[in-house]
Amino acid sequence: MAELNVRIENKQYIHGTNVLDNIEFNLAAGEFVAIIGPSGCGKTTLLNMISGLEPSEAGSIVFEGERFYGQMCTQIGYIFQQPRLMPWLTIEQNLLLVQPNSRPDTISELLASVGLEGKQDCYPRTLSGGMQRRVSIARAFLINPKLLLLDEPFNSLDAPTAARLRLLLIKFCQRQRCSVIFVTHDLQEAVYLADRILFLSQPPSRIVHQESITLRRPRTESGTDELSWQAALLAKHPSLLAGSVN
Amino acid sequence: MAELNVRIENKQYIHGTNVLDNIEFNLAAGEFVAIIGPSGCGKTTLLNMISGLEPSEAGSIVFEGERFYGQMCTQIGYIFQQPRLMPWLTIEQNLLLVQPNSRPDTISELLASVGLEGKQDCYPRTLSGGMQRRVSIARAFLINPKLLLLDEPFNSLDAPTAARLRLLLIKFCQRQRCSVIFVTHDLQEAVYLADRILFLSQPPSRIVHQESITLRRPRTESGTDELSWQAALLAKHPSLLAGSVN
Amino acid sequence: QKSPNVRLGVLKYGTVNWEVDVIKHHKLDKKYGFTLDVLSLGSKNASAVALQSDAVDIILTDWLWVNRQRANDKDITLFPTSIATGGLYVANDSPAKDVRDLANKRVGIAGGEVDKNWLLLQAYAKAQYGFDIKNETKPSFMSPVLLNVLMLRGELDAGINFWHYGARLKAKGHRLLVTVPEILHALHIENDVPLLGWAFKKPWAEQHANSIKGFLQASLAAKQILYSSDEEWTRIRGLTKAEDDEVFTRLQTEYRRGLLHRFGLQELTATKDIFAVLAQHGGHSLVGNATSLDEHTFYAFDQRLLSWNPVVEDESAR
Amino acid sequence: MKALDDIPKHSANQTVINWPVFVTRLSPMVFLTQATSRWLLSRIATVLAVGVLWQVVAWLVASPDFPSCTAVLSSIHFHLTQGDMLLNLWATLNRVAISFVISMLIGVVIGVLMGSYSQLNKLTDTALIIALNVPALVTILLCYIWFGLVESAAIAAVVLNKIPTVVVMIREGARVVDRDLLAVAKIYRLSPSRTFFKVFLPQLYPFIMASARSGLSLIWKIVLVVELLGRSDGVGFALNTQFQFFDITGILAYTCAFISIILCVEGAIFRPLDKLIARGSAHG
Amino acid sequence: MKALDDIPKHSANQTVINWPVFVTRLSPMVFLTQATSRWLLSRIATVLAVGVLWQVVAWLVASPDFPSCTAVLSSIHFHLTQGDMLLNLWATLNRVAISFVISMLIGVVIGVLMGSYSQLNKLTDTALIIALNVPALVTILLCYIWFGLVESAAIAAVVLNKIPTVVVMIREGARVVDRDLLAVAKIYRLSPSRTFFKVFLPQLYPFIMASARSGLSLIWKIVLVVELLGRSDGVGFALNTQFQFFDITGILAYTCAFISIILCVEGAIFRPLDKLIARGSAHG
Ligand SMILES: Nc1ncnc2c1ncn2[C@@H]1O[C@H](COP(=O)(O)OP(=O)(O)OP(=O)(O)O)[C@@H](O)[C@H]1O
Ligand SMILES: Nc1ncnc2c1ncn2[C@@H]1O[C@H](COP(=O)(O)OP(=O)(O)OP(=O)(O)O)[C@@H](O)[C@H]1O
Ligand SMILES: [Mg+2]
Ligand SMILES: [Mg+2]
Repeated sequence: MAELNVRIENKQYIHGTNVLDNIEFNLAAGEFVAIIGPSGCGKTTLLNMISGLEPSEAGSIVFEGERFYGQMCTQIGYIFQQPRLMPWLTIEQNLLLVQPNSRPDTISELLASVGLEGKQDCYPRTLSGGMQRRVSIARAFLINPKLLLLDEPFNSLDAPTAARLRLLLIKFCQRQRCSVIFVTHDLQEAVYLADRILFLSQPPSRIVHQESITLRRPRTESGTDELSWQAALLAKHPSLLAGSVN
Repeated sequence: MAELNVRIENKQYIHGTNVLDNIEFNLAAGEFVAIIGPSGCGKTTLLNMISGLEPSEAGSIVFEGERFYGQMCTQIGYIFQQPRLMPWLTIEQNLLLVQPNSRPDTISELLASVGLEGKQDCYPRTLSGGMQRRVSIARAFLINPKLLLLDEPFNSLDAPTAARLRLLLIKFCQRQRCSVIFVTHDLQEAVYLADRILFLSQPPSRIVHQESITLRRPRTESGTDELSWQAALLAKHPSLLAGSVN
Repeated sequence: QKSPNVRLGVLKYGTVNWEVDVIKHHKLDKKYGFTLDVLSLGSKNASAVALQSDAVDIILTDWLWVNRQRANDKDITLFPTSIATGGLYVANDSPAKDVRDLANKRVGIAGGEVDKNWLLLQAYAKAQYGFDIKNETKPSFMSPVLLNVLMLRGELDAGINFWHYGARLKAKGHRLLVTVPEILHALHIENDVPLLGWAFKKPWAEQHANSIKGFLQASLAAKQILYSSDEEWTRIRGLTKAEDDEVFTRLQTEYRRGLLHRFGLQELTATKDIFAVLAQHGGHSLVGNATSLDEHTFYAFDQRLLSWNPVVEDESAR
Repeated sequence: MKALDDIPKHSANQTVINWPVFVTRLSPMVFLTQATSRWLLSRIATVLAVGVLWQVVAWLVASPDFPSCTAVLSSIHFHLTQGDMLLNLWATLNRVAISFVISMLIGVVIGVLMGSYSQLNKLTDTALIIALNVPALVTILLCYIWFGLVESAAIAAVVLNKIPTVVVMIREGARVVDRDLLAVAKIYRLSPSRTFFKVFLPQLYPFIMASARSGLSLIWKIVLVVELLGRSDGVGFALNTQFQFFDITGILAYTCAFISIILCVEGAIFRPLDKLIARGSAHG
Repeated sequence: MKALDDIPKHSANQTVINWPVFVTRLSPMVFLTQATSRWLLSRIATVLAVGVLWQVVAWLVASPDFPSCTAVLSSIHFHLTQGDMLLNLWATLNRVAISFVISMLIGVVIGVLMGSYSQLNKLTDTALIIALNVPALVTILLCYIWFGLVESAAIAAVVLNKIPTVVVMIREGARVVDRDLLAVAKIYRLSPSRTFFKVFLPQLYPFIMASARSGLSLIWKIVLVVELLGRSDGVGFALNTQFQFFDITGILAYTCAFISIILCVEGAIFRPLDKLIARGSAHG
């Protein structure tokens, strides 16, 4: 039951070299896939192509059996690498923008769950970097997406907050049964969250390794199982994180 | 020989609540201080006040015995939380902007050392998030600062790159003998790099704990000494990372 | 039965308002069987626009304009009402004796490059003295108001302006160095030549023969009143915006002097001669595609209409 | 404001009792927030300062071509009471308002389209430059000749003159709109109208404000010419009449009267808009 | 371009051999990069299309008030060869160029100051609005009266008219400048001039381009009025002569001639500038 089919023969920016090279993977319904790769390898580009923001000339993105061009036909939530809030709207208005008919208490509940109680009426510029990021996470959650794309979402958040949000993410995915593609630089985080990890190489990027994580849930963030699993993986493929083929 | 004296009685944004509350610390010449605190506690605000970008009405910032208002009298390097590159200048021009008389090979060496060989003539928008961040790191290094302020610099970088840049930072500080204030969310990173860690509380933020790290250098990033030191600290003050007083 | 309307476009500040006021005051329009609708306009160009866009039926303009429009296939015609007067003004204490003394002096011209008096002056200077006034003096073109101001301030050594501005110059102690009759004489034109007149579209005039006849009669009647009655002038003094008695008397005499009294064959010939002179000096920018005086430029009307009073002695025609 | 205060004079006695109540009700709400009253004071102070400076310079120059401030004020008073200044101001104001609204609307739409679609921009760029550079005189003349000497021709002439300048400005703004924020709108599938009004337009506000501000003044300048060439009322018509009689005092009187109206419009419309727009911006 | 091509006609024979060499040298460098030549073609196509459309409409309307394109062209030819169109165009172009440069320079400086210092802005805002709304007629008239009927008075009148609109536009731009990037300049202690030219000004480019584009057209419109009221050459002076005789063909001929010059200026100056500015922007 492959829900999302990604096949990209290659991707090249204008005046640029090849960024992606023969990337092909499936995503089952409700599956949580983490993507790890060196900085600048094309992770954001990949998410942009899946979401339809970047055109994919050679290849196809098929979601729920429908191929799409340019505009997604299903609700997708995308947490961009930058928060991308509208500076002229308050936090509440930023959330209402994507889901106009949400009730005020839904919004304040959601904000509370990301640790931003009472910040409804603040403008984005009066928030810290991490707070803005949390608003953008709340925004993606608000629309009840079928497909969730996350680009390093817990970056620039302190450890306890990040842990809390990871928990929130897991709960949300279970309730919503949405498929998730999660870009991160943190192997530990990936092991904790994902069903499968894709490792990308240096550009032109290919998938150098796929690893299904068979640890049963619920997992613990720095649990011994998880840590040893991670250690075993690194022992087997020592250069995996560096993005080179082993 | 306290080089930098920070004394902030309180800091309040217009229409905002108290952010900082009675923050006071010294920085010896060549000392490396890490600051850890929950998201939104005022770390960026603190750096902005030290650098003179935010006015400090109640309190004083004294650097090398000179009190300053508004404009630093010494070369300082500040790696902002966002890369803040000029979009209309190429990478090379962005670097030349802050140090007009630097030689081309200095620049290409520096870029190579942050893993951006041959990207001189790219415009910032054609770089990935992590690459832009690395340019902003290079920019701070280029001016040979006496005081280096870093706001989560290795965020959004993959593990191997981050490790390489941490090493670079250590080397740079040794060569340059500059004092460093380093904001991070990663205790492990702080233990690896810093001479001292300041823990901030939830706002209104105070310094809830100071810990000198007496491990001898050179340290190893996930060395056993470092990890056990970290574990011991967390065992002693379990709620330290959450920013609450223990 | 309701009398037909005649829509007249006039300049808000123009001298024609005096006549209109007289018509209205004495109900001359009613007397001659029409109703006069007056549309005030802001500039000379505006009245041209108004006629072209059928916003008014009659405007006051000069016959060269009409002739030129005729050359552009516009069937407009003109009933002449006033003659060319004025001339070249200089300050009373100006040392200039004739136009040659103006060499390298600043001469202001109000009507632009193709002002009739300016063109006539060029022809005159050349014919009389072989003097190329256009190239040997420093002519500059400006709006009439500005010209008066600069003349009075002494920033111009000589100037050509419209008659009611000229009247003010005279009142403020300026004299005529050359007059139009002198110029005409030098060019061997011995009759009055018309300057302005009522212009209207010929088809309209043909369809509204009674209206136009009534209008012309009313206009002449009003002129007759202004010509002979000083009391009437006292009544309209407010309209003239004369700043003092001197200017007021000047305006009164100049106005009377400028009225056209005859327009017969001789005058027509004189006009044709003038056209030749003007065409030669003004060139294309003056006459456009009109190479000769169109025979319908002047409205064919009953000549007896005009023979209504004696010609005043022109004081400037020494 | 003087000009407008004159109108209800006759009924003033009748409402004399209700007036203060109305004022006290209104003033704390609309007028006298502290910032606003401070601003109002500073504005009045500036106007007074300009007036005093003028008066002093006029005394020093003492030339009939440089009428003093008091002379102009008394001329305003004269024209208000004896002449038809009110009528003229009203006519001009009407024309300015109508053509302003029309040309801003059309101009913003075209500007946004040209700024967003570079293909369209390439096609219409030349036409835009041509439209931009046709002299006002020509447009006005042609409008009058083709449509007749009617009010709508006057409005059309002004609008045709103004639209290209709005387009140029808005286009430049639409070109630099943040694509990242538009990507957000696309991902979250905002309807086109929501995208336009909530994401696109707010980024254009500085450009729209600039073109509205300079546009208002430009429009009123064009209206002056339009009135000169084919209307029988309005400030332009009056100004020309004054000009013909070289009544500099009168010219300045009309100018001052109109500028004071514009100052009121500025204060009542643009300034609140400015504040609304500045919310959430770097200025706060 | 026709107008300018006429000048070196007499010496054409003399250089006839060097010409092609020069052209082949120059063309690959400046003119015939592929994008430029495509753009040039599209521009010429647009101009031709406008011309053809005009001609067709003129045939259909067949009114003396709507001269056909060919009539206007032959009028241009006539004025070029018999009249002093070249002289007039040159005079106007000179005035436009001088006053454009002066008013852009002064306007940008004042605009930047007002946009950056909100205190200064508060003080001068009222004065700006007053300056913005003084009718062109009044400024021109007063300049002529006070300075006399000289060239500098004409230039001063245009500049005084134009500066406020530039200021309004640049001010709006300076208000929305990214404070974060200015903070970078401050931290890295760039000299004020470097900060201004390398950090501040590039953010104003869209506003400067918009005000330059609309400014050029505005200036030439004001120059027309200035020439109308007190100069003895220039397009405005010629237009007025044409207008006096209602010579619509002549008016359109002058208009077209000037617009074609502006089109060349656009292509030769603004377009390359545009490209320069777009480097590194979201459009690339
Ligand atoms: N310009 C501002 N106006 C008002 N309040 C502000 C402003 N900037 C920051 N704040 C508030 O000050 C507090 C501290 O912000 P700051 O950016 O210093 O946090 P931080 O510690 O850097 O957080 P993070 O780790 O998320 O970057 C936050 O609560 C924020 O809402
Ligand atoms: N608009 C663009 N034009 C040209 N090249 C681009 C553009 N955007 C990205 N690139 C290039 O594509 C490559 C991949 O960029 P991408 O942003 O996808 O990296 P990433 O994997 O998300 O990196 P990071 O972890 O640093 O965010 C980089 O080498 C970058 O230089
Ligand atoms: Mg990325
Ligand atoms: Mg921060």
